[in-house]
Amino acid sequence: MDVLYFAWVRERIGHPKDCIETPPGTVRELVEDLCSREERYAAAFADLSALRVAVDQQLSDFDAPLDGVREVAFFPPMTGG
Amino acid sequence: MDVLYFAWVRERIGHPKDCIETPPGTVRELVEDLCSREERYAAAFADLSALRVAVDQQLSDFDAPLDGVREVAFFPPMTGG
Amino acid sequence: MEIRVQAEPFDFGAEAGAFAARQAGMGAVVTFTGIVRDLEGGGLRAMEIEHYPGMTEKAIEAIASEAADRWHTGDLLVIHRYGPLAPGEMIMMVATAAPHRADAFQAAEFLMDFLKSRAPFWKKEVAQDGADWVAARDEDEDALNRW
Amino acid sequence: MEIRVQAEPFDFGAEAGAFAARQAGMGAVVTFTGIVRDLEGGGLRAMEIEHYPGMTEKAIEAIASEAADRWHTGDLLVIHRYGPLAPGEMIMMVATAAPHRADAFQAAEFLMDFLKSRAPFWKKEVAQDGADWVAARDEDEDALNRW
Repeated sequence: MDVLYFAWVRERIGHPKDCIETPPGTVRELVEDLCSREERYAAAFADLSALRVAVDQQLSDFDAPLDGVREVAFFPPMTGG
Repeated sequence: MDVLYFAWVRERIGHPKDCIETPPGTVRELVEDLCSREERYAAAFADLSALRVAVDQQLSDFDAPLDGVREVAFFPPMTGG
Repeated sequence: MEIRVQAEPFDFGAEAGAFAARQAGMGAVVTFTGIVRDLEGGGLRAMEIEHYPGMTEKAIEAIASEAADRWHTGDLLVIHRYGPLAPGEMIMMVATAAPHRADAFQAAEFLMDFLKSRAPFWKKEVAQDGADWVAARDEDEDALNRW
Repeated sequence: MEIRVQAEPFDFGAEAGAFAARQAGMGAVVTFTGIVRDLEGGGLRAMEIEHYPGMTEKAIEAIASEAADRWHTGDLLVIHRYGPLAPGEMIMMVATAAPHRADAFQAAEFLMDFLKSRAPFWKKEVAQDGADWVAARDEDEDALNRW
């Protein structure tokens, strides 16, 4: 499964993408796994209320299951237009 | 004083403009004077709620005084835009 | 603020592009253009627009000034044609600029609502089988109450 | 419905003019364009727009489809740029056509409100003394609640 980062999430983590061999059950568990890896992940995910998540390119939430999912993305609130 | 007519008011009266030498006190009295002239004025002014009036090129009402006024115009509700 | 009342056609794209290009410091530009629609089932020969020379410009200026007072806008542009127009021709346009989009949208909608019912224009539809003055719609009058 | 997500500049006037010219049977066309504003006091070197390739097009398509469902509209156009932009450059535009003006305005405002907060774009302001991600504004999130 691909995990993508955008905007300041990408900058704090230091790269745009990770590949996860065996995803956990939910987005929240994925975040916990990433945070336990390195301090910069913990810094990026410190305040989940400041983050948005997309699952297979659809806006989703942190309780979404990851079964069969190919791509998860984390980013700050969008500022288009 | 010039009295102008637009759209179907002009068409019913048959000309775009009258000149009044000695205007009466109010717009409503002007309408009464005109209606007493000829049937086509009475036809044009039959339903005042379907008409609008401008006094010196400002939207006004039928009770407006005509003292010092140079131009009165009668027309149906506007359909610009 | 620029107001033009004219019989001649105008080039909507060129006007909109030039307006947007000269809005230094503005983040948002909204335009509206009104187009002559054919009748249901076709057959419209012309839309004739009568106006009240002298009052028209003043009325539009008053409407545009009120829009500029009510919202935080930059420049405003109004072009309105009169005379006979063919189906598909552009009748009029407004353009508004503002630092933020809400002001640009609100000013444009306000301009349109008041141009529709408070600027001295009258539309007549000329078809094969006769001509009819377009009646003012209650909903256009109602639209003024929201401001 | 036409959606373009591109790095290249677009010609707002030409796009708006061509869009309006091809709206047979529509009486109203509304456009919005967003322009890069300089910082208060100047000094903006660039506005960098990051996006999420793949998701961006899908998200805009979903927003435009909902607009087309909700209002009685004709064609819809959305162009949104990404990459570095200079002050005064146009970031994006929408255009909506409808038989009546209320639908054209509502659809355009709906598109803008959702593009602002639900399409995966992120803006970064690069100035002489550093770069900052533009924070989402509460009022932009609140704007969604009116629909």
